[in-house]
Amino acid sequence: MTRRTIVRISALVVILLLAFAMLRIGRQHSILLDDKTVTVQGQEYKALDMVEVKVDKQDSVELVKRDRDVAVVTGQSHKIKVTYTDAQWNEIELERKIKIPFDKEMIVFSVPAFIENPDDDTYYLMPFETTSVGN
Amino acid sequence: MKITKETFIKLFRNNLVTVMFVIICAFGIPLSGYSANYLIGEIIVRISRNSFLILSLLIPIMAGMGLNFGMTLGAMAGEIALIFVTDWSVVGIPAMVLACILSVPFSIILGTICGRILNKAKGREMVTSYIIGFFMNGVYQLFVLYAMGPIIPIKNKALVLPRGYGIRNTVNLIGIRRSLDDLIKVRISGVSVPVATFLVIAVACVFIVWFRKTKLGQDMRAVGQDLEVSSAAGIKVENTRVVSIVLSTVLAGFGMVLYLQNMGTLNTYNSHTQIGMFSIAAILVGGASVNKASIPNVFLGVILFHLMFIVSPMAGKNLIGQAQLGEYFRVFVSYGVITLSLVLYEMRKKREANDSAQLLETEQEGYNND
Amino acid sequence: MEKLTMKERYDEFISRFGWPRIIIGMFLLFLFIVAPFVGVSVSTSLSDTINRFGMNCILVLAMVPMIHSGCGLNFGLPLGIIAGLLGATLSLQFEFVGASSFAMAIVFATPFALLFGWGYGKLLNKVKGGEMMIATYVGFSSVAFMCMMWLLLPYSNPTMVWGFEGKGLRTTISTEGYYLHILNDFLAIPIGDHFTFPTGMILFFALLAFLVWAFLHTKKGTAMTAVGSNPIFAKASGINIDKIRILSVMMSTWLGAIGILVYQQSFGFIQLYMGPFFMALPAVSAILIGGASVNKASIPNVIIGTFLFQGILTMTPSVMNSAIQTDMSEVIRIIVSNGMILYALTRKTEATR
Amino acid sequence: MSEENDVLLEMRNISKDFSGNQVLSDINFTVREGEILGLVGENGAGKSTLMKILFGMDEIQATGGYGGKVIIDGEEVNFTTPLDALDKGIGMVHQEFSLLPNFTAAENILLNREPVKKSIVSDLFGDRMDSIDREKMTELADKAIVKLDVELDSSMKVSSMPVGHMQFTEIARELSKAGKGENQGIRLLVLDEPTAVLSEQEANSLLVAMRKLSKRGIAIIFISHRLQEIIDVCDNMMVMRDGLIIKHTPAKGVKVQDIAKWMVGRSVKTEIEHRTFDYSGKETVLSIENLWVDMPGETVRDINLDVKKGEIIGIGGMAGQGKLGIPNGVMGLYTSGGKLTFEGKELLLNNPKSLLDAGLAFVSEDRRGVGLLLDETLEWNVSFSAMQVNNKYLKKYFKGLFSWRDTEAIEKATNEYVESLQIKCISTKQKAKELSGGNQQKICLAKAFALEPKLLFVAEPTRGIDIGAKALVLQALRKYNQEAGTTIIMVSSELEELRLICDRVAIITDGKVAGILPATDPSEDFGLLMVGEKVED
Repeated sequence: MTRRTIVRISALVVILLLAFAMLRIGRQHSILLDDKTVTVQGQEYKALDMVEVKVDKQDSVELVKRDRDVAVVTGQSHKIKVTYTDAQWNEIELERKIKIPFDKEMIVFSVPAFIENPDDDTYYLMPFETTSVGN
Repeated sequence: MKITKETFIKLFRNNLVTVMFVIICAFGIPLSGYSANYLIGEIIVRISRNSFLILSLLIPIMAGMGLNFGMTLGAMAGEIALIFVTDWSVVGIPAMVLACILSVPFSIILGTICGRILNKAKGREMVTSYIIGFFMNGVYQLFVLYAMGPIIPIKNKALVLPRGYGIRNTVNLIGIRRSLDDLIKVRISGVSVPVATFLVIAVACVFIVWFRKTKLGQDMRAVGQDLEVSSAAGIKVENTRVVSIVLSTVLAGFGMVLYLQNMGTLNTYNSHTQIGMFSIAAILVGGASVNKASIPNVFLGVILFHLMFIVSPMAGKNLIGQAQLGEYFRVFVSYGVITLSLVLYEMRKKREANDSAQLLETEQEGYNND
Repeated sequence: MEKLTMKERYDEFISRFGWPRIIIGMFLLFLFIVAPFVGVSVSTSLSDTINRFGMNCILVLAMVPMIHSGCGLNFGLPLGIIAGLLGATLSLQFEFVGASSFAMAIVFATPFALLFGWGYGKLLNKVKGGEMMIATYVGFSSVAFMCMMWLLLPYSNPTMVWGFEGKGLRTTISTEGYYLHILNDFLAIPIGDHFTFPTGMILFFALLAFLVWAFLHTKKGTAMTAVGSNPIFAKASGINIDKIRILSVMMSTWLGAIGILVYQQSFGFIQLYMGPFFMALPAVSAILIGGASVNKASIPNVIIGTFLFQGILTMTPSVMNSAIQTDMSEVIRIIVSNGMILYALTRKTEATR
Repeated sequence: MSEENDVLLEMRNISKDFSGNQVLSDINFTVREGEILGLVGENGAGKSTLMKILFGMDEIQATGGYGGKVIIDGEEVNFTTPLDALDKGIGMVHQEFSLLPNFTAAENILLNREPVKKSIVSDLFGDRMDSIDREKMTELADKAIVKLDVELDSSMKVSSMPVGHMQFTEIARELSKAGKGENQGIRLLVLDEPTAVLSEQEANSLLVAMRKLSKRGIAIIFISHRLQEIIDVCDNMMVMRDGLIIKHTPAKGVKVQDIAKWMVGRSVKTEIEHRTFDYSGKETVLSIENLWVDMPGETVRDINLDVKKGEIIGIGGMAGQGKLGIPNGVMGLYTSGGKLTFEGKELLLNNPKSLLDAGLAFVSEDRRGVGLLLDETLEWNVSFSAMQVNNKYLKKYFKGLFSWRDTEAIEKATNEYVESLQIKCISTKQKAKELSGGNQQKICLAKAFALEPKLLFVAEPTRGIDIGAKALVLQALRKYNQEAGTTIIMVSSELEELRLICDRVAIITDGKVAGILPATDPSEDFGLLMVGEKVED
């Protein structure tokens, strides 16, 4: 194994890594922001009457009951900020980082589920099934 | 006195095409009635769009293989790469980088094939590479129109033809549209300059300048001058020629990616067909010939050729009230230019052959006098 | 002649035909065999094939003189076609109808063809060695130039010009009522209900083919062949190479002009503007498939080549479609025709031109 | 240079034959360090073959190797490529330049041996991506030039150099080549006619340079036709003839006349005997005045020559002196100028047709290139010229409106020639390229005879054909001359052949007529003319 072969192989590896990195950071995903009553792991989360969701630097979207909107983002990890008013009329602001799995082109972000347990994305990030389209 | 006249005539003769174009533009610009700002803006766009592609022609010329009509192969490689990238819904600069990386293997394969074939057709490289362009276009269609879908999976339905396989006639590159051009954008008196793109082009120029200084570059220049002498000196002639074509193809691949990011849409089955012709016409207009070309030729060429291209429809309209005429005119000129420069090149070769005879004749006169 | 062994015979056969030709022949044969099984009527396709053969063979014949004189493959065929188009449009302009319109088209086309051919030949003499590339671009630029002319020339026959403007020729003009099928229907023999033999067209080709063949047996024709075979030898034998080459180019151009007229009368339309643009490549590859090389060609090459090439073109779409429900004919056409040209260009044995 | 210098190269009983005919036999000689050995001999005397053996050219192996030993520094070597020879420090400068016009002297000297700076990418894409070290390159080139000690600007483009400098560049390139291991650099240099293309003073400065090289202990084998140079510069000299070393002597005190004697007078064995031609009352049929011909490698300058009716006149001379240019120029194959008068009428030059119509014909030395239609049948080859020039073998229709190729007549005529010239072929429909060299030559003759010329040029009729065929061809010419009374101008490098069948022989040197002698004159006189000496009488 000469120096040359080493250099060549490593160069190849670097390029492949670069390509893969590009693939990851350049990949486009669409997050479906969902304000519907959902049942996750046997537990039901009621939809909110009115909620404001902001993804990264994009301008925030307002969702009413059974409303759905889409945020198109590139890359995997994103900041989501949800603003809503609870029963006691005090405004609550939740902000979390979410990580979209690489292979998912579309993913559903359920606001109600998120509000209940914002620190476990297995609740509020769910794969997008065509059946749930159109309410 | 006589000498200066001679040299002047030679100069004129050797730059006939360029001079012609300056004249055409000189007439065309006022006729078109475009504002200087508009024209400058357009030209800047054209330079950023085309010059990289044209740069890819320099290396084969250096290696004495003439105008590489086979650069279309590179264009195809670039397009295939972009199709994949779009299918994977990658966007922005990353998409472009990825496309470039992806295009390389295709370019290398196609380039090697092309080079190998050209080695079998020494002395008529140009017409052969030109036919290779057509031939590979067939292979490309086979690949994109039939293999993509059944054999190579394409997820993105927006790309695939309604019938369920094969790529649509136009692919929307909205994801990467102008992503490089707009990366660093400077507006100078209402003219926006895509600095980033120009930087990339500059890098390409630097590469070519540096490449000329390498051993390989030297070998290519040697091979370009005389196959016999070079191989006698132990230079791997055939290999060198293949490498030159491969390099040109790879560059053309990158060039195509750059070109299409500016265009924003890919005409799957047409984008590459014209590219070769326009690029070659441009470099010839810039004062290059079949056996010598330089970086200035490239840029002068882009400017003059595309000036003509922009103004002629409008000029035609204002001249005879038919824009269509201008359209045809520029097509005619593009082909005419190539024809003319090929003819001039062949004739120059002949002239040089005759010089020695004249020498002898004068010498003989010498004998007769004494 | 001493006896050849089986092996030698075989080798000789291969070398005479060349692999590509054999493969293509086999492929066509295969298509004809499978045709019935996939529900394609053989008689119809045969009829089509013969028809297309008749339409194209003169354009292919137009390759022969220039190949013989060593000017290489006539990529400049569009020049001849343009002469033909001028003839056609003029004949229509002057409202000749029926047979006379065809005859007049030829009459009008001839002077243009000869003139263009002469100039073209002169040019090619200036660029010996680089003929093919330059021929290609001469063809292209002339087509582009004529595009402008079609717009500007003062044609007035309403069947030809754009309705609304009243000037500038249409992109396609119907030969309906002028010389549509003038040759096809002449002595046409209907065999069965799907097969008609276009006697007139084939006879016309036969006539021209005979003339070319005859010419090649005259003193001048012999000289032409020699020029192609070894120009220096010819020069040493006192042949004026340039003259002969010009003559050959003029012949090729004229044949091209006639060829397109025959094509139109069968096809039914005059295609102007970019129409003639890519007409050279099919003709070139046809003659190469027929067994010609860059500097050798014969009438049989023309006939075999045109038949094989057009056969493939007619059969592949129909058979492919019914067999695998996809039409790959276009792609196959591109690959076969250009592949054939590449093969010819890269063969060691050929003269370097 | 002194005797105690030790022996660098020894060649012992070298012999070589090409498929039967012996071209070299028992060659023995030695070259000492710093010795300049002159090597002279007519074309085909065996010089070049000997050198090819020394350099292990592959055509030697291809034709069954050689006999004897090549010994360097006392040990036998057997080179298979010139590179092996180079490793032992043996280099050669060939007669024709191999230089790249658009490269500078330095670039040419170090072609494909350029010094390079390591570059990062070279690990990735291989050594060829190293960038060239221009300074080093110039330095190395200059070093070689200094060794040669001549005025040569290493930064000058070859295309703008005088010929002399090109020659220096060639030599400098050899000198710059470094042998392997202990023997650094070139130790033995073979110069093949280096002065042939040089002007007087250029040649002199080269000779000076050669002496300087020998002082540095570099041995030189100097092949030249300029005998005075040999005498001036060489320590010893060797004369070769018919593949033998006729003479090996110290060059000091040798006279040019002697060398000429040794060189020429090769033995030719055929049963043709010389004839005596009666010139009395024979008028001049063709007179050539101030003819110049631009034939590459065979340039003709200011030729004046009168040819008598019915004679066979020979044109001889060393290769590259211009003898071949004469027929090629006259017959219009190469650009030429001057005055040509045939049977009292002046003829157009550069117009083969007019010359052929006038009744001249030419059998070219370049059989395959000019003489034949290789891809056509023998019938075509024989009949074509006659058909085109004097309308033979044609059927006329409609009062000669159409002239049709008469295949029967052609076949008949061809068969006749096949008979009379004893051409070996399967059938007259055979392609010309399938015939052997000798038979191809006969076809060329048949072609010319079919023209029924009044005057016939024949160039190198026996080149590259075996002895038997040679005799037949020569006899055919003599016979044709006697029967048809055709004047024949025969150009050949084989002096003895000319002396045998010609009546007079003109010797061409440096593109001019050096002299015309009766064929019966002793070979030495011709030899002197060939090497550009005046015959004193």
